[in-house]
Amino acid sequence: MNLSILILLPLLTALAVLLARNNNQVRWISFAGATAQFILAFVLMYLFREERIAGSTQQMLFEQQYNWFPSWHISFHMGVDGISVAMILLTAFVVLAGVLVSWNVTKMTKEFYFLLILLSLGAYGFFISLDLFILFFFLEIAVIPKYLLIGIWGSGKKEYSANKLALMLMGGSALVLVGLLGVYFNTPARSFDLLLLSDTGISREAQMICFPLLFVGFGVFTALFPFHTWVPDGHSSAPTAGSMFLAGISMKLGGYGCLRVATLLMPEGAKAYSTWIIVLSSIAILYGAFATMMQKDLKYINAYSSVSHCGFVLLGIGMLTQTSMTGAVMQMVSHGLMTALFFAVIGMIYERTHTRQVSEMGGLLKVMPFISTVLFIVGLCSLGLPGLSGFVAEMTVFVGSWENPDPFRRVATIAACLSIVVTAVYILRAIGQTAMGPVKESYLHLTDARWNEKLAAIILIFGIVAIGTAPFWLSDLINPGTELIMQKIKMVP
Amino acid sequence: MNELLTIMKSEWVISLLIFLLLFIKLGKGMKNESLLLLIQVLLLLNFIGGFFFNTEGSLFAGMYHSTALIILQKNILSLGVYLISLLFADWFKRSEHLTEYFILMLSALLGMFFLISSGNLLMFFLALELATIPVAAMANFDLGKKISSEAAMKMILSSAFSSGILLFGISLVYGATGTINFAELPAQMNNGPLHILAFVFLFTAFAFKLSVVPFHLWTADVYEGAPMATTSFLSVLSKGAVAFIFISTLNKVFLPMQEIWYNMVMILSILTMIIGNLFALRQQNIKRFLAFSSIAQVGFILVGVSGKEPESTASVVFFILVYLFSNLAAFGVAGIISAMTGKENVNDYKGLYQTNPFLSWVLALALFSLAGIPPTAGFFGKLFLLTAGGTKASYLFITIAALNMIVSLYYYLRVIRAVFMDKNEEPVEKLVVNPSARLGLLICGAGILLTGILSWVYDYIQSLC
Amino acid sequence: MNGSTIIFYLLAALILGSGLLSVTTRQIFRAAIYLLFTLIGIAGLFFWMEYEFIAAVQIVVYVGGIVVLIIFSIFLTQQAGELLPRQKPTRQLFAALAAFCGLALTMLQVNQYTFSKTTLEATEPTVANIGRQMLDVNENGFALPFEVVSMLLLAAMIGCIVIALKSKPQTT
Amino acid sequence: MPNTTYIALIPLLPLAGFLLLGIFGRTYFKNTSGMIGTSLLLASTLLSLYTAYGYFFDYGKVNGVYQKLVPLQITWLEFSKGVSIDMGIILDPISVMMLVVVTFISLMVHIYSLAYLKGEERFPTYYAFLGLFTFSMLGLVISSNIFQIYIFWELVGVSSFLLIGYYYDRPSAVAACKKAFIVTRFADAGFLIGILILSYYSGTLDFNTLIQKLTNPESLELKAAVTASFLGISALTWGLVLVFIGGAGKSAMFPLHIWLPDAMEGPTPVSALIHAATMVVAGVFLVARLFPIFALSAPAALELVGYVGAISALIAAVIACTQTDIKRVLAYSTMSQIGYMMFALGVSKYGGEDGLGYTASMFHLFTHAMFKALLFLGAGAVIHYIHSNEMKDMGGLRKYLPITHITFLIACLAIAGVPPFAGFFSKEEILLAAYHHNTGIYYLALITSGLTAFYMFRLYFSIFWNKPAQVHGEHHGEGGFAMMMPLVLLALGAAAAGFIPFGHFVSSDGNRLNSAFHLNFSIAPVALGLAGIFFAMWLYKKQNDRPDKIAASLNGLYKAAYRKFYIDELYLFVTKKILFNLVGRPAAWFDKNVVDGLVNATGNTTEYISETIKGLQSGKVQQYAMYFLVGVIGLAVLFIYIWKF
Amino acid sequence: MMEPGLYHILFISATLFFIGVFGFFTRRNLITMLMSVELILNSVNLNFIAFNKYVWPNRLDGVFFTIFVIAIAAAEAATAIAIIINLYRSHHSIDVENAEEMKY
Repeated sequence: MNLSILILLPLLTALAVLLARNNNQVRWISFAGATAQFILAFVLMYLFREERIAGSTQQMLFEQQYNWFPSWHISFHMGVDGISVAMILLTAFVVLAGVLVSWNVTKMTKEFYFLLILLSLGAYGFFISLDLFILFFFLEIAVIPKYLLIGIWGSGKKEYSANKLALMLMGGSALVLVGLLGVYFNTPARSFDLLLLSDTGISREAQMICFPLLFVGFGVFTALFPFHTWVPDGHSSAPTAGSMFLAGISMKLGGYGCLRVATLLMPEGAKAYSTWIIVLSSIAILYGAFATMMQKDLKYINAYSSVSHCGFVLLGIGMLTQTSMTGAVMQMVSHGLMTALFFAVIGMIYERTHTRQVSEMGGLLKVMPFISTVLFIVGLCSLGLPGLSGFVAEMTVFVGSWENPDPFRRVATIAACLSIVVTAVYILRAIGQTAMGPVKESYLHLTDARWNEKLAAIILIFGIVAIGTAPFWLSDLINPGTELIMQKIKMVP
Repeated sequence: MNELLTIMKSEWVISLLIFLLLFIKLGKGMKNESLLLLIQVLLLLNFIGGFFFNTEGSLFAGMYHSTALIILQKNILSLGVYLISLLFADWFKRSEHLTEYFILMLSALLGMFFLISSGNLLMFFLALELATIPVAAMANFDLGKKISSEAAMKMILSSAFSSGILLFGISLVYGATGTINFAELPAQMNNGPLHILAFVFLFTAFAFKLSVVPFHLWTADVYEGAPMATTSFLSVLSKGAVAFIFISTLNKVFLPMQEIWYNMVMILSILTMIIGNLFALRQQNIKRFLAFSSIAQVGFILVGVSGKEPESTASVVFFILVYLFSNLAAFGVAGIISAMTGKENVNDYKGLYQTNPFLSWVLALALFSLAGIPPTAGFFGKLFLLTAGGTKASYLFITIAALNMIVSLYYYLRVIRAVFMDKNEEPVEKLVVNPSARLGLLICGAGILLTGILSWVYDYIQSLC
Repeated sequence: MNGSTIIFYLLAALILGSGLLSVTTRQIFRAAIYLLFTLIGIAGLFFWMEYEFIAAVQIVVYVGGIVVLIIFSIFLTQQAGELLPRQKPTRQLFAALAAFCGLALTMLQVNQYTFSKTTLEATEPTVANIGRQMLDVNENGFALPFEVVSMLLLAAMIGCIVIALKSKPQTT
Repeated sequence: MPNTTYIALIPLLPLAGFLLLGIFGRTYFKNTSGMIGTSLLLASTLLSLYTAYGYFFDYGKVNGVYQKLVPLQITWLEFSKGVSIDMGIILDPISVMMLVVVTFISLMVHIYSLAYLKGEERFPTYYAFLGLFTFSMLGLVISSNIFQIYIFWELVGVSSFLLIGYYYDRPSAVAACKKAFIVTRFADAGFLIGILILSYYSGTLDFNTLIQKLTNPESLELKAAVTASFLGISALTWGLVLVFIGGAGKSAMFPLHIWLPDAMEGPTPVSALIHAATMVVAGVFLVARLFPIFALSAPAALELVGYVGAISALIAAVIACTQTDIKRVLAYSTMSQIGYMMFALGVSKYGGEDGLGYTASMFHLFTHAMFKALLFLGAGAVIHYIHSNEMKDMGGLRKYLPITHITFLIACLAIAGVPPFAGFFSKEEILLAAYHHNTGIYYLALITSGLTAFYMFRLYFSIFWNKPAQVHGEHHGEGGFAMMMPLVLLALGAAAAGFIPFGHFVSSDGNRLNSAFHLNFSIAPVALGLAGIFFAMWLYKKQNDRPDKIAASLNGLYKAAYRKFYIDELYLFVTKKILFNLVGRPAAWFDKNVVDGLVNATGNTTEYISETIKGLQSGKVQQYAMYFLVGVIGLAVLFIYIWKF
Repeated sequence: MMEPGLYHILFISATLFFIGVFGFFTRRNLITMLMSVELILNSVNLNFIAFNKYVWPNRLDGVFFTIFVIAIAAAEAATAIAIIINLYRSHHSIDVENAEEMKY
């Protein structure tokens, strides 16, 4: 399969959106584009599996390389392994749902969809690039759409949040940039090519410097404590689809980067700094969970819980066992779907009740059974109910983390395990106060979800349940990728 | 004699244009509109012609030399002048001294051509003056406005002072080495104290023209007071030309003093980025804002300068090209708004998007490019500068540079926010953009979008270095 | 101590003394006159160094041109017989300090450096030599700078005309 | 072994019901959903009976020992080599027994609910949830993998949550379902860590392998698990204790029992199914599942199980004596009875006669399911009639609810251990086991057994006697066939189940265990039980002020018991005061003010500096030149004198 | 006193240079500032001639430099004066302290 289609398709969609004549056209074009991308993602997965079953053992499949800035040894190098395929699938899900959920955005519709699709373009590009330069290119491409989405279509203190988000993410990518340059100049190859770099290796001294730069840099995207403060504000101010993309896709860029770039290229660094990663991510998990408990705004609840959940991603990476890394990737996918759904639901509720304060709602189950049911599902997924994706991912991380007998890691794992209790507390509080309880008089006339919202929710729920009930397809997809990283780590003395 | 014509072709063309304009002026028969159109066409022809019939070589015993890279640099500058003639059409049309303005501008351009072709210190000095004094006059072309004269005064006095410093430095170099030829100098230079002193004098003159902190203080005032066209000429072309000669001088003439200038560049680069950013943070006037932002940009250029050849030259030239598009687009939009409404404050831009989406998008693109956001060319430009700097630099230096990008993003976003997000009861009214200005903005926009992505632009530049 | 030396020191005293006065006096005409003296002193020094042509140029251009220009502009801009405003003492102090530091630094470095005269054959600074080289395009020729300067003067002239001669006084 | 994959259908049929009714119920099966759910479950029940028959009488026994059969196992998620979650079915005596119990009780509840919840708006949802619960519970009991059990464990928890919160618009129900979920969740975290420990040392998650590895004294895994220690306790013990915490949470053992009484907010049939007969015994089942490891490798952990069970049994019984809400009384009684089962396991040994406790525990589980479900359903009938849970609103109902009255009485006799009802047999075995192995527990159990009889008959008399009969409006009788049939069937079970020779089928090691009947031994508990009954009769048969007087004389104790020994308050204190105020609030504050504050401070500092240095740009060209010169001198000095090359 | 030579002239020129600089820093009248600039440029001329005479008589670089510097000085002075006059027109003052409308 030609991977450039993955980039070209959103690009064309975006252009088509620009050329569209009215809002309806914009919507349908975006929807068509997102659907095509969705199908494409599945096709990609199918072809990928076929290749693997056919016995292809290459690290990356469907590799393609075009020269781009040959003087810097930059090439447009694309390729996917299971991890990327998983992330691409995630992106496709979230994008499609996001497009559907935004169906009745009336303010500057064209621009809105254009930016959404641009964002997805960034994500797709990021996940398929095998050249660090391009990776970085796509990483940054997504920052401004986020800024504008929040700033223009957001709510609350949107300018502040948008600024904070853009600046912190830029800060992260600035560190990434320095790290990348460090990598670039510390290999004999003078190359940005991921595969080449991972083959040639980087000197230990350079790893000691570049690993933290890259990890923290990418970590900012994944809400690494204490660089997570853009998350609550950014997510809560963003429009629905914006939050979905932010939490569902954008935060995953960081996790993917931590794994694919930082850890794969610099196993020694990863090993040396794993203690720090674990400390920070455990703090994020627990602290995020406790902070969530005190939130009163639904979006803040989900945003802080994202901090906590993304902590699992980093924890999984930091534990440096294959299972934990697989778990980290699964957690990325799972959290992406789940949090996107959560934000979608919050958006639906907000659109109807015009409040996001938990205390002001009640009994929504009565007036909007569909939306409330989705809220239940996503809440249960968030607290790790078996059969939904969250459980699978978290358990994989736990089991993986436990594989390392070091007492310190044990303690961290136990701390992480305990967070599931706190998660239950805040999720149930949120659900209990919104969906359950006596219904408010003024809500009685409210309506349930429309077709587009239902479709969006169903798509995401499908993803969540598919992972939750049949996780093996996902883990089979991911495992070879993490295995390779593990091999690198194991070679470190 | 034929050689004299071909090698110095671009200078000849510009001189011809100057004289042509002089004749037109003396003839006194044309309306501003048609005259402007004529000038635009001529400048376009000049730009296009710049790509043909080029000969490399050196003349006047090495006093003048031309290489493919220099020709490219000249073409970039020609393009800049052409764009300026397009973008500020509104202002030009109302100007009483259109011809004179262009004569001065072309003289300055001629000075820049000589500057980047110069092969000895005398030529360098003269060309520098030729590229400066007319610009000072150009700064005063808003004749009725006090700040315009103030700006011109600040510029001419400061540059006279800096010329004095430069000349003193040149005299010391001359005294110490006995030559003023670039070709002979490297053999004579060393790290002796007097050489360092002389070099510092010379270096600061460059720094002054490039507005490197702490030699930058004239910049903002002059930018603010001068007419928009002059400001953009100053900020893009003057800076570009000086940067071109700066990097080639450092790498050719002062090669023996490499460690010294490397560290000097590094220190000043950090200072420039930080100070430029800090000042840009709190500017309200869009020109002043762009002035400080361009100071910060110079800090980045210096990062590229500090690198190893040929990457450093290539990245700097590429960045100047990108910067030309971006900054001209920004100034172009600001110029259109200023010419039509007289509004120059960032706050006046609030709600611009509702009334003028085209201008807003171009402005946004330009600012993103300046901030180094993909997929604009500015991203590539900045990245290549940093990478070029990385060939030599320490992590700390690059990290500081990268972190400064955040601060700069902050203030660029401030404008973006005003344009796209802030509500305004009385936004700038819907403007009818002059077609030529529109063309100019479109060219800039296309340049911003394409220069980076089409990698052959950079590769072409790199191949010349 | 011979006559040449005495003349040198006299010239030096003239140059520096009137130079200093020219930047310190509070009467602007006097400042211009002191400047004139300095310039003449420098011309004298050129004579002393046997660079007659340069001395002549100095006198023609500077004394005949620039100083006259300056005096004219003083006429144009100066209100009747006012003393020049005094600069703030702190500024004066810092300026003096900075200038002195610069001077000290420069002299220190210059004096530490041994300028050794070249052994190559000398080219006499005669008018003939200068004139020939000025228009020569080959080795040691300065035709190109000459052209550049002429362009510069042209541009400056045009600029001056536009700015100085023709403007509607608007005080906004 | 014959092909037994059809067993998978047993849990899958209810699941199908859940999906069908959950997704389409509201639109398509508004009225028929009850029948759909019931018939699916009926199929399930028949299948499990068939399975039980097949297992116990056909292929289950090899050489006189009941085998652990795994007819189906698929890898669901592989973590690493050997460590994988397998979805499978394990057939052994307890799982088969549980299959029968769960499907049977669930079927009864399904039928009962047809009438009980008739006309409810969320009728389809209710049946969907019931289906989900049954699926989860069945999945739990047939789990072949410790992680699988955890998965279904959680699912059971959530279906319990959903069912308790069925009346979602009642704040008390919402609070109750949250409480139930969170408390059990807390315990589950322990379970999870326990699983992690066990799986790490054994290198597997599969029950059979796990048990094999951790009970074989020769195996390296066991040695590693025993030698590794934390706080002086071996890793294995830790693991098992943590697993037991999970079990204790679900089984409402002290001190994790606080959710159970509140869970009575759910519809009464649900209480019967989940909080009496099936789910709450999951903890017992879990311990039984891992019993070989407990008994053979970590007796200390088993001892803990015993004490926790005994204490829970006693405390619950005491509290039950004071409660006035009939469902709460039943809830505490449930807790007390589960305590019995727990300590029965705790006092048991592995294999042979010493394994009596194990058998007794399972036996009691079995009988308890019958009579407790019956009690709840009976209580449901009463509530259905009275529309109140409070004892004071009841009295003299025996005339109006004759069938309910009789069946309730049977159940009360059964639970009080009056021969020849089912409870008698199982309880005797438990007491016997305790007597042999731990006399302390035995005496606790004995007291509890007396108390049990007392509070059950207090309940019985308060409902059916006490006050003179009152007519409660124009009433609909006892609720019809759908409600009465389960009562009768269960009453039959409660009366007769004791005669099943349970030891023949279920024992700790699969061998046949002949339970001898010791008449002498039975005298004490039966006497105590009868004493309790008569005391209750004396106090409550007629309306009088004796109970109040006694309550007053026992003021402190009574009040403490009435307030459930303030355990709820303690929890409230821990969660609200400590977790929320001392952890959550500071964390949120810290985030907002310190972490975020730092971010903002960076911005503000930058702006501040920017404001401070604006004087550099003074607008005075002379000053600019001065800075210029200073820059020149500075650079020159720096590079000539300081930074030399 | 010593025989006057290169270093003497260099001293004179350097001193003159910094006198000019001092004047540039302290004079408030724009025309006097311009005069200071002339001093600076002249001092440089002295340098060039002195170097040409005492160190590098082989070529006339210094001489030519001086000539061109004089020319430039003229152009610069002319432009500056034009600007100053213009400023005076709009401003009625050529005090540099009054020309600081743009700052910060």
